[in-house]
Amino acid sequence: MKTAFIILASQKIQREILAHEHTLESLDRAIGDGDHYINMKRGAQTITEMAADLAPLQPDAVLNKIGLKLLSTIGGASGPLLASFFISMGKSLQNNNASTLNIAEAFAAGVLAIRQRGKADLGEKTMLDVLIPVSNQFLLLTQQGRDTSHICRSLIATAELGMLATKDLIASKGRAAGLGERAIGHIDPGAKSCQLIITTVCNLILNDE
Amino acid sequence: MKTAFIILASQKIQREILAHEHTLESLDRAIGDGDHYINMKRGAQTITEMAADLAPLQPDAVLNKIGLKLLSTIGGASGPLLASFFISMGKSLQNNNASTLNIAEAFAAGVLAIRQRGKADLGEKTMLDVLIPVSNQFLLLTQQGRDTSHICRSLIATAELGMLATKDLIASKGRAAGLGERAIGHIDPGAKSCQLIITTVCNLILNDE
Amino acid sequence: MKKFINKVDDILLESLSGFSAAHADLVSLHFDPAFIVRHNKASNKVAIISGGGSGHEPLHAGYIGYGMLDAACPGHVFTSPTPDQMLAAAEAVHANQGILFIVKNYAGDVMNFEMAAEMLAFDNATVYTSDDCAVINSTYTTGRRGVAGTVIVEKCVGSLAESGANLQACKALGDKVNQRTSSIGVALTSCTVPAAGRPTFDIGNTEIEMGVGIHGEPGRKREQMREADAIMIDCVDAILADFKVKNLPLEKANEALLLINGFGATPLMELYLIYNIAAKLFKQHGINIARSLVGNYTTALDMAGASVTLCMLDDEIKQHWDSPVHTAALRWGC
Amino acid sequence: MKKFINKVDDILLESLSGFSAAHADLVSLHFDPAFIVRHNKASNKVAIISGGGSGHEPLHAGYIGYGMLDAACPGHVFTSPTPDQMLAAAEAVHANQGILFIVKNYAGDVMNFEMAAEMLAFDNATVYTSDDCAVINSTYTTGRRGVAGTVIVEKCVGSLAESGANLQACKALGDKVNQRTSSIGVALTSCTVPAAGRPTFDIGNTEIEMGVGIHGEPGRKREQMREADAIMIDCVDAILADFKVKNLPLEKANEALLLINGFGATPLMELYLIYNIAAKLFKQHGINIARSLVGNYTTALDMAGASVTLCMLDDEIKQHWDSPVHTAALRWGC
Ligand SMILES: Nc1ncnc2c1ncn2[C@@H]1O[C@H](COP(=O)(O)OP(=O)(O)O)[C@@H](O)[C@H]1O
Ligand SMILES: Nc1ncnc2c1ncn2[C@@H]1O[C@H](COP(=O)(O)OP(=O)(O)O)[C@@H](O)[C@H]1O
Ligand SMILES: [Mg+2]
Ligand SMILES: [Mg+2]
Ligand SMILES: [Mg+2]
Ligand SMILES: [Mg+2]
Repeated sequence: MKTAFIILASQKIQREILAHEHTLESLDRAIGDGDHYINMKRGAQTITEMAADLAPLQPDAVLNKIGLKLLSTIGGASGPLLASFFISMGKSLQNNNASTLNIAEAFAAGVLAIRQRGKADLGEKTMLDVLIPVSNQFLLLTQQGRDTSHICRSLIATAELGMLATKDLIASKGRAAGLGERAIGHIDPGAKSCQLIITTVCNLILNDE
Repeated sequence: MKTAFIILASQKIQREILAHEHTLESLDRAIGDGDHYINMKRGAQTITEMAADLAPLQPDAVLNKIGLKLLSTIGGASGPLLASFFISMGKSLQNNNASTLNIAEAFAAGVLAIRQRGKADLGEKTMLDVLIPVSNQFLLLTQQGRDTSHICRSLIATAELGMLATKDLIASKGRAAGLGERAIGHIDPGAKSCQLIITTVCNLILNDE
Repeated sequence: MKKFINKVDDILLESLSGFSAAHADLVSLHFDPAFIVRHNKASNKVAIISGGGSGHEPLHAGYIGYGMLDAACPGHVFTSPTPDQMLAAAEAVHANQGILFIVKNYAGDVMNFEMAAEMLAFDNATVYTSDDCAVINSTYTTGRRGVAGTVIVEKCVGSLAESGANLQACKALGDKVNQRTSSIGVALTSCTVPAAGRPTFDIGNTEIEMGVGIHGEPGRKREQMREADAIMIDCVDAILADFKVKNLPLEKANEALLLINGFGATPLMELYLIYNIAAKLFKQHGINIARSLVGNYTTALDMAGASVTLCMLDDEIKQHWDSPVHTAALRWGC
Repeated sequence: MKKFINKVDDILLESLSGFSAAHADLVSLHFDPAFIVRHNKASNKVAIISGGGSGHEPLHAGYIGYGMLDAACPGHVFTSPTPDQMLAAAEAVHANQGILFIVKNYAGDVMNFEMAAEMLAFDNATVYTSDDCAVINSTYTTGRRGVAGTVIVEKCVGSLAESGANLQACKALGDKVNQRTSSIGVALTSCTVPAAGRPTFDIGNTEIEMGVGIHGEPGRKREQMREADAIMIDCVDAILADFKVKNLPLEKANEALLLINGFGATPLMELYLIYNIAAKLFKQHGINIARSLVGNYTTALDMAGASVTLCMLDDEIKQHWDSPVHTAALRWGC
């Protein structure tokens, strides 16, 4: 993973988020407070604006910087969670050469940070319903030595499944936790945006090849 | 004019006002504050509820009592104006036998009281645009010795003309005075309700004959 | 129409009952006729009575208490109270120094208070408030409407009365404050009179009513919605033009009170935003905002919108604005 | 969406600028990161800091001042502030006795304040408010939402801090007040987040959302509009049921504070009307309303609707509720 790739990915992610304004906004309106799109847009924009500052840095420092910046920019529930993800991922990449396995482990470290910060787990109708299966699958396929394009295609599918699975869940974390049965039938906005991000990054790698 | 007639007329008037809810309300919504129907309805209802108390009294006392009651019931601009009308009309009928001429003169006294209380005159887009021409015509026809049914038919027509004439006026009194040109095209609500009342009373006399 | 009500006919008395129960330490409510009076009135002062149609809460009952009103007479929604209410209130609060009525300048209020004043056994005088400059001075108007500036008149006159001043002095101060005060309102939506059950006026999704009255009366004109800066420029210009007409001197040193008043459905966040704009604009015209009030002080039921009121201060007005007041809706210094 | 705004992105800072200009005697505003602090802070007291998403005005900045908060950190509309704001505010107001954060119990607020607390160099503690009983206690919830009861917590804790009590005592009182307070809200219309530009939820002309959150989150259920009496019976019942769950004793002598809070677009007239109903209903259940507050204290932008909050008083809470307070939105005794 190169810094240039991270910067490019952040631009693609921003485009993707902007393109999904209606979806993200509607989902959070349905079972939250309607600001998830705005929060994600604000976060994405700040990161792309940092491109020049990030360019000279090593990937681990870039991720750390992105995390800290998101922490002071997004706010809400997604802010500290995504920030923790990037900060922990950066830390995990500090003293290694960022092999695919290193990246899979760093991703897992990021997801663990989210679990700890949010005191949440699989099945609670949050972004973790995308992130945990993706992280597990990522580690597994890497350990199995699968090639990058296989991994990417698989993670795209896993993210999609996880995202869709939130639809039938009752929420036990986050703003939708108050809704009980009324949350059923709605995809979790954070799960949707994480799926978008993962898909974007994977597609970027796939097209790169 | 008999007390029984006044009581009967008040019931007919109440029915007529209730039947014109939409008209009266819309007119005051357009160039006022929307409460004229409610005010008139409240006034009419209080009077019909007084029937038993009024029945034993002489007409002049009845009119005075109606005026005082309206004063403490209607409020707004129409309250003190209509109250002054009835009180003055009652006073004018005190020491006479309530001939048609006495009644016409009493009506004129009532209208004068409205002019004084409201500091208004013909052409200011108020109830006076109905009341002044009706009063003048009433006096004239009575002095000419016209028969009751002629007078009634004529007053109905005069009231209608006066009411319609308010449509093209700019208001210089009452709530619509602030509107300038924007008041043009709307009939004055107070003029409309006075026309309704006069028409109702005249029709009652005509049908009685 | 969705409102927290039981029967339309009971709104007023139920709401007043709630008001007097919530502020039982300050006021008590009388029925038949309806009026609200202050506890602990002084035994020797001019009694200040106001009143008017309901639907403008906290005006007027919310301003009963030490340093402001002695009584308020609430009419039906948007309908002037009747003279018997004023007479009963006067009877209850007179304290041997006469009665001063503070009346918003509407035909209905003027006539009903006038009739009460004519029937009243006590010395009395009336201050008519007419701060609304929406209605451009013209041949076809009996007078300007009294709107949010009424709060400033009631505060200052109440303070002066509390200090023991006589009826003439109280009336004079009221007239002076009114003269030095101009307001203009903007509606984003209509209000809905409960008994009518539907909006008083229709207004499009991109329209505003500039110069609207506090009963939803039409104003200067129907305009297209614009950004807050542009709307405030028009409001500030209207007020400054009115000050010219009134011949009020505008000098560098001039201090003013700026009241941004919400009509009922506009959130505080937006009121502070327009306060910020209006204060800056007045400053550009050499007017220093020395005192401020931002909130729902003279409402029009559930109308979205706001009014801008500027009162040119002098030492006397400033002193009476700053003096202690203890009412349901305004309280400071005690 | 018709609102008094310029650009959607500038709303927050323009509104805060207006707030701090209108209350320049009380507070000052800092940018980058944004926080608002009180003037004239004591040099030796626990500093009380609150904050949260904007759109609930006057919460929280309106409660900065003597006897209440020392600072507030405003987030974007309905979005928790970020830890750097809390750190900067703490730096500005700490007065050698530690920092107490008062945080409404939402995932976002909790996590952001938690991260700030972890990074903070000073002694600190946090009171989480969770008075909303709309979300029926169940296995599938992390916690209840903090709503209008937060105002009562801030008032009492602020008073205790002013008296010189230490951090633990302040936290304990905050937790106690929160524990003894229950709220439930009803929406008649949705709010509109400015950046979203359209209503957060759709609601029919004859529908209400019972148990709505102060961000327009869905509540217990969508119901048909009913008369105010019937709605209040459900609200009062929900609160009493919650008190049972919380094991709060309900005895004849019990005194309570009743707060009827408007969500932003509901007129005072209606708020007093439902105050009247709620107070009577509680009385029927043996609860005496000894203190009252009626008005817009914790809003949800331009949502029409209201919440009912009951706080069971004891001598300590009553004393700290009654003590002098001088903020933009609550003021008495000074
Ligand atoms: N405790 C938690 N753990 C993991 N994810 C969470 C948690 N709480 C909320 N989320 C995620 O955050 C998303 C909401 O983010 P956002 O709308 O930006 O913040 P907020 O809920 O504060 O308005 C939810 O859809 C959910 O995926
Ligand atoms: N000064 C006046 N002289 C005569 N009639 C008046 C005057 N002012 C108002 N009116 C009449 O009163 C009517 C309005 O009555 P109403 O709606 O009941 O009271 P308000 O204007 O106080 O709401 C107007 O349509 C007009 O006919
Ligand atoms: Mg959200
Ligand atoms: Mg009217
Ligand atoms: Mg009226
Ligand atoms: Mg949010």
